[in-house]
Amino acid sequence: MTLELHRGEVVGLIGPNGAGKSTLVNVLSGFDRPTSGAVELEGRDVTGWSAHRRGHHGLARTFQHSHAFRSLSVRENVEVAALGTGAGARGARRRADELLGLLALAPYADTPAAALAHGDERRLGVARALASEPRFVLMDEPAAGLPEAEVPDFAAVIRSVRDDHGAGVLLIDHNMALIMDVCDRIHVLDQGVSLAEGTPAQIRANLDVAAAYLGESAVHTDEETTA
Amino acid sequence: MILGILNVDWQTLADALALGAVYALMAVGIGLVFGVLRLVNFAYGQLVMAGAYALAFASQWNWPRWAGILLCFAIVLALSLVMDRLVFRPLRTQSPAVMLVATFAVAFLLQSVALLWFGPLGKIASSLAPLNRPVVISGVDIRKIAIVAVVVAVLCLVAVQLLLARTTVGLQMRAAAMDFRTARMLGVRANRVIGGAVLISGALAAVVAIMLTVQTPLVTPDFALRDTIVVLAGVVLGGLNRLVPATLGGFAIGFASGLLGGALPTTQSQYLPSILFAAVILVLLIRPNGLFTRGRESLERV
Amino acid sequence: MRRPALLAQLAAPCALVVAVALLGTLVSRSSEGYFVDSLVKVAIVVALYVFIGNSGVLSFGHVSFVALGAWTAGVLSVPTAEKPAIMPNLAHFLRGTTVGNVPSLLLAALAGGVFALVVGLALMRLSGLAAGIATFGVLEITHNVLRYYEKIGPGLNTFSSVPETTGLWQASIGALIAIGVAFAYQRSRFGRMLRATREDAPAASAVGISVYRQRLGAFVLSGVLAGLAGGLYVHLLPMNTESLYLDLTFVTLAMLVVGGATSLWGAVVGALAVSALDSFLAQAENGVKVFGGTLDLPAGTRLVVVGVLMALVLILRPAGLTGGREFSLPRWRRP
Amino acid sequence: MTVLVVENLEVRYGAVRAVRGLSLTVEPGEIVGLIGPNGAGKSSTLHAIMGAAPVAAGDVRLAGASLVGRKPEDVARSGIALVPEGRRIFGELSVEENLRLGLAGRRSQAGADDAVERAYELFPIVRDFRRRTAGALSGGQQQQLAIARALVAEPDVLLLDEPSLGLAPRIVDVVFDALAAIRESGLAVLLVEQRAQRTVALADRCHVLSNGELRLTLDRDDAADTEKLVAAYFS
Repeated sequence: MTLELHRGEVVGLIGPNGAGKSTLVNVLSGFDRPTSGAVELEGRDVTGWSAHRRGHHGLARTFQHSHAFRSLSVRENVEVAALGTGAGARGARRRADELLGLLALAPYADTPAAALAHGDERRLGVARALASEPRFVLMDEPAAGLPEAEVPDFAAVIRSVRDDHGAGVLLIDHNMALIMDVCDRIHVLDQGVSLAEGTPAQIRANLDVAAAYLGESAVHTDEETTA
Repeated sequence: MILGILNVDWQTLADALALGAVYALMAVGIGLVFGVLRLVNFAYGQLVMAGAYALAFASQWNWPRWAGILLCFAIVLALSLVMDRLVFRPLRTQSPAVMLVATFAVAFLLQSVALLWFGPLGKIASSLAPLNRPVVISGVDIRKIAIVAVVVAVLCLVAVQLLLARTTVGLQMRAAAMDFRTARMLGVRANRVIGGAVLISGALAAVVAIMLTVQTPLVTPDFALRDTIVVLAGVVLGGLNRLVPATLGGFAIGFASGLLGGALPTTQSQYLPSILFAAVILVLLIRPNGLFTRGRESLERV
Repeated sequence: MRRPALLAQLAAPCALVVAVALLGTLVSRSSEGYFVDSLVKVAIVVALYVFIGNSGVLSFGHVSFVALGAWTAGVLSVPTAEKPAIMPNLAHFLRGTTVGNVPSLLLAALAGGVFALVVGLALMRLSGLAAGIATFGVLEITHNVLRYYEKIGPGLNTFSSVPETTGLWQASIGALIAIGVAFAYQRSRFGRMLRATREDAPAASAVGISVYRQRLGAFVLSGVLAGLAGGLYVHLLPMNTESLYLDLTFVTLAMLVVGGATSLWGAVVGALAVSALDSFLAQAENGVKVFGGTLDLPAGTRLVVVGVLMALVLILRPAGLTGGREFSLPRWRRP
Repeated sequence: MTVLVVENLEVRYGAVRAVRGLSLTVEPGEIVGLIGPNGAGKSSTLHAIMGAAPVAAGDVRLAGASLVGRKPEDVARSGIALVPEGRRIFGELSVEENLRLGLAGRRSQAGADDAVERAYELFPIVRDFRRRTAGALSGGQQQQLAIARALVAEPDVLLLDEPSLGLAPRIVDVVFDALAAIRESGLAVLLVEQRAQRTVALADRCHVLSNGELRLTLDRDDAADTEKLVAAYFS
């Protein structure tokens, strides 16, 4: 599977459960090692790098489940992320306040992250990923469990990451409305294989994609996988 | 050849084998409970200590040998069940670190209780002392207990193995050690499986108490404390996730410490704990998941 | 966080220490020892807290650093004339060297820190049970070497003739230094990054934090404080290797857990609360008058009570008496 | 004669409401499908029925008796068997041992041998490989073993969590044919799937779940209506 992500674009990654999307994010961010193949970051081979070293070099990620630093305050959650990539104490504070504003989290700045409602917590994950001023952000189901009504605002945030920060975003989500809305390009993954690639309009029209989701057999290889 | 270098005689070798065998039993006792509860029982040595006191009191009261052994089993099994009920059960949902600290506390508690009730001076468990005498086998003196310990340990290991392999509750214990959640959803009763593991583990502690009191008849509140620490190191060294590696780890560290203790001159053998634990740390650095386990765990889990 | 609230977080534990010290001046000479001892325990438990509390990683090995600190300060401050009597096999360069009270404490802290660095460089790669057993191994090795290696100390003998300079003054200053350092550390960028790894290690490394480096930093700092505390301890009373081994490990861990391992306030409260109980029981073991009657407990009651207390707290209130939170005045608490 | 009733079920993990006010029923001899994208609350529903997920409100009843608050092992022993997601085979045990573990869910051990025999008949491959280590089986074989393991408990209700996940179409056929046969024997089946079309075609009715809520219910005739299915997923 080959995938390129450039700065200033949002690339969507969709596919049914078990398609290998989260594995891909883990490999890209350094939490898993690829069996074969390589990961490059701005021309440098980073396949052997640890997760925190990639974080230092402009690659940030969010997690599928909540990985908030629960007993730290919401502001500290973001500050720490800025500190982790070398910001000074004052700069980290400023950056945190900025991001809390952008993601509508300012009212909860001093509350422990554990007390956040689910939707706020998803946004905190994004704020934390952005704190390091990354050049690339991998978002693993950031909208999972987000109330429907909040999705448009969330889409605006992702666009602002692309447009205002110039970052490249890899977006995995099951919310098709969100994917179709914000992505410049979409990859469809099924059983670890890239099934299709194209603009949202092309993907919407692509029968293979529908088949992957709906379970028609024609598109599958006959090889049996022992997952 | 190696024996020649270390200048080991047959007596030392037999004693080392015996110590390894006893430690292997302790390792199984610790490993079984870890399997189903993910709990490292630091207080395992205090179960052995309680059993040893039972034997000491039985000798003091001039009970027949069998009655003393029976009392030892009764006390250790009862204490195991109480420990499970009062400590393990309320802690089941806590993190491994909390559980480890809690059993650390229980270990100290029981030791202090023994100190309070029985005093620091210790009692003598003498009823099995004749086993300490040597027999001569093809010209070599070997203590009877060394032979008895190895034979009993092998029998116990075989019995545990049969129980795990051939009985329904054994099968359920093995399944629970691999994936407790799924086992429960299949209808495997948690309390029964845990109770089974705790009881077997307790029975092994009683056996260990009997073996150790023969070699060290003086029973004090810190009886078996040092052994437990060494066995714990051995168990982690072998690989705590599975019973066989854990047992091998227990045997290996017992055998090694028996061998080194017997082979080194006194001026050096006093540093035996340092040598042993330095080796343990070294191995853990190279193989954090254990010496006798296959493969490596993945990186950090997401 | 607002400044007054922050100040209260530092002031409260300090005030507690000062109050204990002042109370200590009021009691009889014989009871004063208990107060001094409890203040030294505060220093040890705060040292433990710096690592365990902030990193969430268990260590059974910290008493090693206390022990090395005690040995360093002890060996260096026994008067030259008395060294041959209690330490006949002492290495040559130690035989002729004697330093004063304060330098001995500083060197104790240094020794603790260097030892922690050497140990930590290797062990901070481990986590979970492997880390627990490995730190235990460090304790075993330290205890074993100090016990038999007579070139660096009294070996099996008791450390007598160390000037008993740790009184209420020195102990409370030591405790306050430990608290101040711990507070500064936990507010620093490093402390906050380490706490992030405690909450969620994968997420912390995803934002660029090196879990290994942050843990190592805290380990060394806590080694420095533990070494200092060991120095204070050896200047308090004659001691041997057995007083710096399993019992002390157990009691100090109990203090941290009972108070609440994840906060400085919890560490201080736990150390003082358990000390108070422990001292009372120690008195009672010798017979003490309470409410007109005489309470005379059998020897050994202390550890039983502390053990029960620790087990109860772990089962009923795993976050400790303080809930693992920093001190906050009621009106500053958010609704 | 409704066997399984789920009524206004609400499942919460901390602040997350995984299932919101879900109601459904399953009758004997019926397959009810539960489909929807990842994170829709399908697995949470099954786990709540099994007593392995926190039920915040609502009720789950088996033949009239409420199951809420019961331990998973007690739910299993009262007549509900689960084929968990990812099969959850005990890889180090033999195939036969895996099957014997399923017997723990029986109300009585009498007739256990017959139940094992019937499971072998339904999935001959499980019998052929019964001496092998379960971990050495292919994904499809493991799936058959997982279903057989659930069936030897002779439950009234069979819950399946994405049995087709990661399987080749050929094997999915085997699994789905087996489900049809199981329905014939009078069991009540609740089938969670992500592959919608086949599920709709097999099930007596199919509920589409999204964001923890029941969105619409499809019947077998909707299987051919790809547009309706696509709409259910992509809107």
